[in-house]
Amino acid sequence: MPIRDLALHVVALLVYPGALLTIAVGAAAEAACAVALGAAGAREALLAPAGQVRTALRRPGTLRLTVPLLAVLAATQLAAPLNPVSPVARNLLVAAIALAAAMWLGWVTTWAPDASRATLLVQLCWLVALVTPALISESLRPQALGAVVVPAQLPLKVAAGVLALLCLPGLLRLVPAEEPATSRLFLWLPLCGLLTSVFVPPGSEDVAGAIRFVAVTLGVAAAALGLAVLAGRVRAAADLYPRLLVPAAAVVLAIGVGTSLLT
Amino acid sequence: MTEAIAVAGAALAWLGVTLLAVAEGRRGLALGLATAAGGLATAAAAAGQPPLGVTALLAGGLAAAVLRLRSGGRGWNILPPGSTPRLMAALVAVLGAGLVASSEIASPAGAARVAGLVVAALALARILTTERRWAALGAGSALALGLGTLGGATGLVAGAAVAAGLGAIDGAEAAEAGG
Amino acid sequence: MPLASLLLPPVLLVVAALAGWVMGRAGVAGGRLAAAGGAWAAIAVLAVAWFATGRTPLEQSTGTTIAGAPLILRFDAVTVLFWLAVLVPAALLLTFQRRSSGEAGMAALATAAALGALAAGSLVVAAFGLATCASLVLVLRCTDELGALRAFWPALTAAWLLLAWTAVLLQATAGTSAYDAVPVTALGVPLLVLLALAALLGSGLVPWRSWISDAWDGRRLEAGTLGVALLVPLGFAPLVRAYGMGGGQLPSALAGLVLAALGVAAALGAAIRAQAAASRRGVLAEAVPFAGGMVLLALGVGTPLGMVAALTGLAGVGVAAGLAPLAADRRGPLSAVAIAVLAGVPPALLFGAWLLGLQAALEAGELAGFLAMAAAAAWLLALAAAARAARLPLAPPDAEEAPSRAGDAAGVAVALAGGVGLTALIAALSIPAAAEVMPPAARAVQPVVSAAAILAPNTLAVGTASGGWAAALLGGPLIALGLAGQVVARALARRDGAGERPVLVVEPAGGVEPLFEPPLSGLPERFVAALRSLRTPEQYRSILQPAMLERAAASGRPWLWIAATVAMAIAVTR
Amino acid sequence: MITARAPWRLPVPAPALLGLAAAGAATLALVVAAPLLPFGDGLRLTAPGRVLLLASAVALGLTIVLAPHRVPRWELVAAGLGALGGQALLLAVADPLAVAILLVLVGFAFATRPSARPFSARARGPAFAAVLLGVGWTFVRMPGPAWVGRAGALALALGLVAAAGLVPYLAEVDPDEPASSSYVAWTGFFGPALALTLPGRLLTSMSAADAAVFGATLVGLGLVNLAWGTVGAWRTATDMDAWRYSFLVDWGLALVGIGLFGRDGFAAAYLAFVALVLVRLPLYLWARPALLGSRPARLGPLNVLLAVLLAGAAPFSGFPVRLLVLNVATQAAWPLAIPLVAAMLMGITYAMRLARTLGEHRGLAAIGLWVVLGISLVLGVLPGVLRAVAGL
Repeated sequence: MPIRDLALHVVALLVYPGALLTIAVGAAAEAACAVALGAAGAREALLAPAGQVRTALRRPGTLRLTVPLLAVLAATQLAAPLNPVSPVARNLLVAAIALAAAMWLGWVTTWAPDASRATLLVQLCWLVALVTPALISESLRPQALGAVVVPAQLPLKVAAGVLALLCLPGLLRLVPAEEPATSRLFLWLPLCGLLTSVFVPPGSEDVAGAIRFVAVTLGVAAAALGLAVLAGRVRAAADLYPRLLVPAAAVVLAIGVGTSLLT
Repeated sequence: MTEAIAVAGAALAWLGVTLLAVAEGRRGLALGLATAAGGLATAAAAAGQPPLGVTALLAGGLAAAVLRLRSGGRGWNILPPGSTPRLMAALVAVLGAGLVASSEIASPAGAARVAGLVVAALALARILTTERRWAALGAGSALALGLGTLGGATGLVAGAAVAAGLGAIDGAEAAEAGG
Repeated sequence: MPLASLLLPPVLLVVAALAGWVMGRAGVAGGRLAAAGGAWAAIAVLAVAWFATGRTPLEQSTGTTIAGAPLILRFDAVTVLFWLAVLVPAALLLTFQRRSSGEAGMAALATAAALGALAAGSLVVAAFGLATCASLVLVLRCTDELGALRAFWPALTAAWLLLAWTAVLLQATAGTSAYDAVPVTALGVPLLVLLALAALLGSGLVPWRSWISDAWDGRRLEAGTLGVALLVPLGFAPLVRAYGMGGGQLPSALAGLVLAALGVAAALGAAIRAQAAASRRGVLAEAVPFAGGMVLLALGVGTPLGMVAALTGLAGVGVAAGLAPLAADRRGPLSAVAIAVLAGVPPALLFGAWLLGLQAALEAGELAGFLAMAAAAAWLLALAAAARAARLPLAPPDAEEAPSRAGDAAGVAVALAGGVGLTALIAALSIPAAAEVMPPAARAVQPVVSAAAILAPNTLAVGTASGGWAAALLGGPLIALGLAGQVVARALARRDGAGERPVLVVEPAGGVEPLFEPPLSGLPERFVAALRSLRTPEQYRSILQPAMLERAAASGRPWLWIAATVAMAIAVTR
Repeated sequence: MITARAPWRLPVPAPALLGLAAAGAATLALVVAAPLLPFGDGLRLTAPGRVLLLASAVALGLTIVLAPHRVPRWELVAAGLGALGGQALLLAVADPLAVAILLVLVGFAFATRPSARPFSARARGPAFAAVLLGVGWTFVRMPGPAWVGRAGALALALGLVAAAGLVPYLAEVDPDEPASSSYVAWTGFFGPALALTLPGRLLTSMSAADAAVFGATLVGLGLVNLAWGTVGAWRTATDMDAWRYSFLVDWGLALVGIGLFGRDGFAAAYLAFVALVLVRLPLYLWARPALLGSRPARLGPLNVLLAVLLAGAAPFSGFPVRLLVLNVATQAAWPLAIPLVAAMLMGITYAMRLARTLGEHRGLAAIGLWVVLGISLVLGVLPGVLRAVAGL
């Protein structure tokens, strides 16, 4: 039934796990971010996301519109329980490419060569973290990857998960701490949710499972924020980031090659 | 008997073309051409070539020789200073031809062939080395006669016709500018 | 009807070309209209001829010869797909680019030649067609600077020569170069290497800057970019047919992997050049090489899914070849969207095709999977380059800018429509075409290329073993939301009285430095320069002087003639 | 044919021209009517020979009427008829020795054409070729040691090369010399006639070993001329020399085709010679004004199309020749195709240069250029018809 399928996909885009959840998680994360990084008071912190949304609405250019649309598209690919998009139609690469495109388009107006170089480096490491387990499992379905508990593949899964987590601050431009771009608000859920989908075993297909998914995703966001705070406090970490990610990515690749030879 | 006539004809042809090669006057050239034609005709006849062809060859050679008297250097002027290399070439040519056709030099046909080869080789040497139009034309006629002797009736007639035809071309250097 | 269907589209274009030429002579400015009309009519006729006549393949041996070789034409799903991949961009460019009547006529003729070449039923006819089309494109490009042709002519000449040589080698070993008649074992690895080399040169798919990018160097884009749209698919065609000649596979799996690696290298090279481009034209110039590299990756994988992905990607190459020139020389939201589409942003056709290609590689095993990862990295780089393009100047200072608002709108529309209709495209064209070159084995009942393995059952989604993509169900609403958002944005902007504030119109303040300097940049130029500077070593100059040798032969007394003759005589008589 | 500006030139006497024209026309008539005559056996035009003769006549007509000239057309008609008669004889005479002898006549007669170079120097090439052919023919038929036969076969091959003035028997070409007087006429007009008919007649009388030497020599010299012509046309300083070298390239391909003895090889040579006479020679004549500086060189669309033609690309006459040569070379020994492909590729290095010298023509000359282009297109697309006519 194409019409029914269409309706379900529209719901996925607009409501869950699409626009509504994306904005909700993004607003929460941005508020936390404002507190943790901006050292703002609770009131300003709570109003910060609203300000960003207001800006987005006041100056909606074609590209500004594209960023949330791509983010929402990426969100529909998450292994969120009760996701109306059929599990067989979800795809890690769709999410990854949509997110990468959203990041670049979101930062077009504030393009700076150094920041862009760092972003590119982080994105490449992030890609290694997401795709290497997929290579071994020969699957791009997030929920299938998340469900992998084969002992031989666990080292790779853990290493790739850690690398993906380390990449998040760079992808969200938390390190180095920048004036929050409007686009970032829309990236929190798909980025953190993708990590949850690929590296955390999926929960049950019910409301409890959905809540668990959102909770874990928020946890991942908190971890990313924590890493950003740490980088802000420890100068050495800030200096090493994101160059630190390159050897980590190399290690993940090496483990991937080893695993493929062994299995 | 025919062998002796053939060898004599070949010797006469060689003498004629040598004369042609060392002559810097129109008379010397014509004499050499006529002698070569006579020698070639003799050798060809001894080799049993058709009389018509032999006669044509002789006639063509003589006609070419007579026509060459129209223009060119004055007098005989045979063996002018600097002719030694041409004489040496004449000797080398006959030796070379003998080497190639050694197996059949004794036969009349072989002798005629040697004569043709020698005449052709020396005539070519003359064409390649001379700067004079009339000398080149005379050597060209000899070349045609020599090549003609290497074939049958067709070759003989063709050689004769071409030799006479070349004789008809004006050998005066003045025509260079005009033509 | 079959033969007519095979002949009518090129004939329409030839008629359009003649009309354009006559109009040009008469000083009437209707040639462009005629050429565009001819191209669109050819598309319509093709669609009707193929889909309304039962989609039955036709191999027509005309009984006549062309250039001394039997003229064999083939009209099957592969031909149709390739024709569409050529006709759609050609129609777009002929419609929206500025051309004189004469130029339009020649362009239509070149397009007809390309169709003829793609309908070739044998390698030798394909070589003739490629050479003919390249010749016509060269004439079209004669208005460019000769520098822009420096890479084009040698590459295309080498391509048709290698193709012709492959054909004669096939004739020597198998007695024919007809795709259908060549024995499966005839196409060995050496022949494949020649064929692949011809294909790569013909379609400009090399890791360094090729004639495709050079086509953007001229002051005008019209001739060069049309050439790209016509010749790149032409280069791919023999490679796709090679699968058919090999009974659905290449003579060696390793050869396939090498091809795939070359594809990744080409895509990576294009992305690297794009991120370092000095103008937006420089970025757009790399769109087709990048798309071509992705196609080659999928083609090299050699699985049915890979072939389907490659053939779908070829349609994407067509879209890129048509859209990129029309998106050049304009700023504004539409142009920005066009660049994003060309960089593979969902849900456009390029995105869907590349996604399918990466999935095919991933499903083909670990080695191909790592190639897929490299290709995905190149994709990310291309996205970065597209973002950087917003801040670049439109074109080099001496360029003749030719903005086309309607053109880029049409191009974007085609790309997005192709993306949303990806499933239909795959079902109607790619899968039948792949099945054509990957036939089932002798006694096999199941087809090698199965729609069930590529399209999700009862949905409008693509669904392979590794993952899916609901092109219509997610892409369609996404575009609708985007359009709705745009309308709202305009309304809000009007309410504020500010007019539309195009976010991407960032006037460049000087050049934007690249993310990184391309490694080995200028290597081919340096190599050519090194070759040019090769000289005979000093100590041998006295004995190796062809000119002196020639003077000795040609003038004065011919002692050299005699010496050469004597020397050769001694050589053969010893 | 076209004649270049020649300030040194005095008017050619009318009776001489009339005689030349009459002789040429009579010879032509004799050759054409030979089958009806009692001595018809001695004059036999082969099917390819007939086509080449017709092509030469067309080329002459085309160039006399449409090419840019600086001498009265009646003089060109006379010279053309004479040349056509000579070519007809060379094509028709069945006895190779008679051909060698006639070569002397044609060579010396041609040397009388107006020129700045001495008569004797211009007569050397044909005379040398005639001796090589005559001596070679004698040697291959002469009983004796094997080396004599091999030497004869070599001489015959060299004779063909010498007659056309190819490497190593290159002749001097004076840029200011009229084409109807220069050695280009031998390379582009008389040479093809000899090379097209003689090999067929010679091979019937050769032993296999001698034939192998004959073929190998032709292939070797073909490759040498191909390389010499390609590199020369690319690197030479003057456009005139570039044109001359481009003739060597066509000859190189033709010689390789003949030397490999395959049916396709002969067909390749046949097509190459027809194209040489009908396309390259006329184009050279059209280029003369620019080569002599009386007209500027330029690169318009038509010139680019002509560059494609001169590079041997499809859809023009060079393509089938290249395809056939590649085919026969691959069948004989595939590595032989490598230098051939390389040389064919390098054809583009000089094609544009040559095309530029064709400049821009108007009126009749422009029409002529289009006609030559059309002829080349027909030769390129439908060589099968031409092969069928020649029975190849």
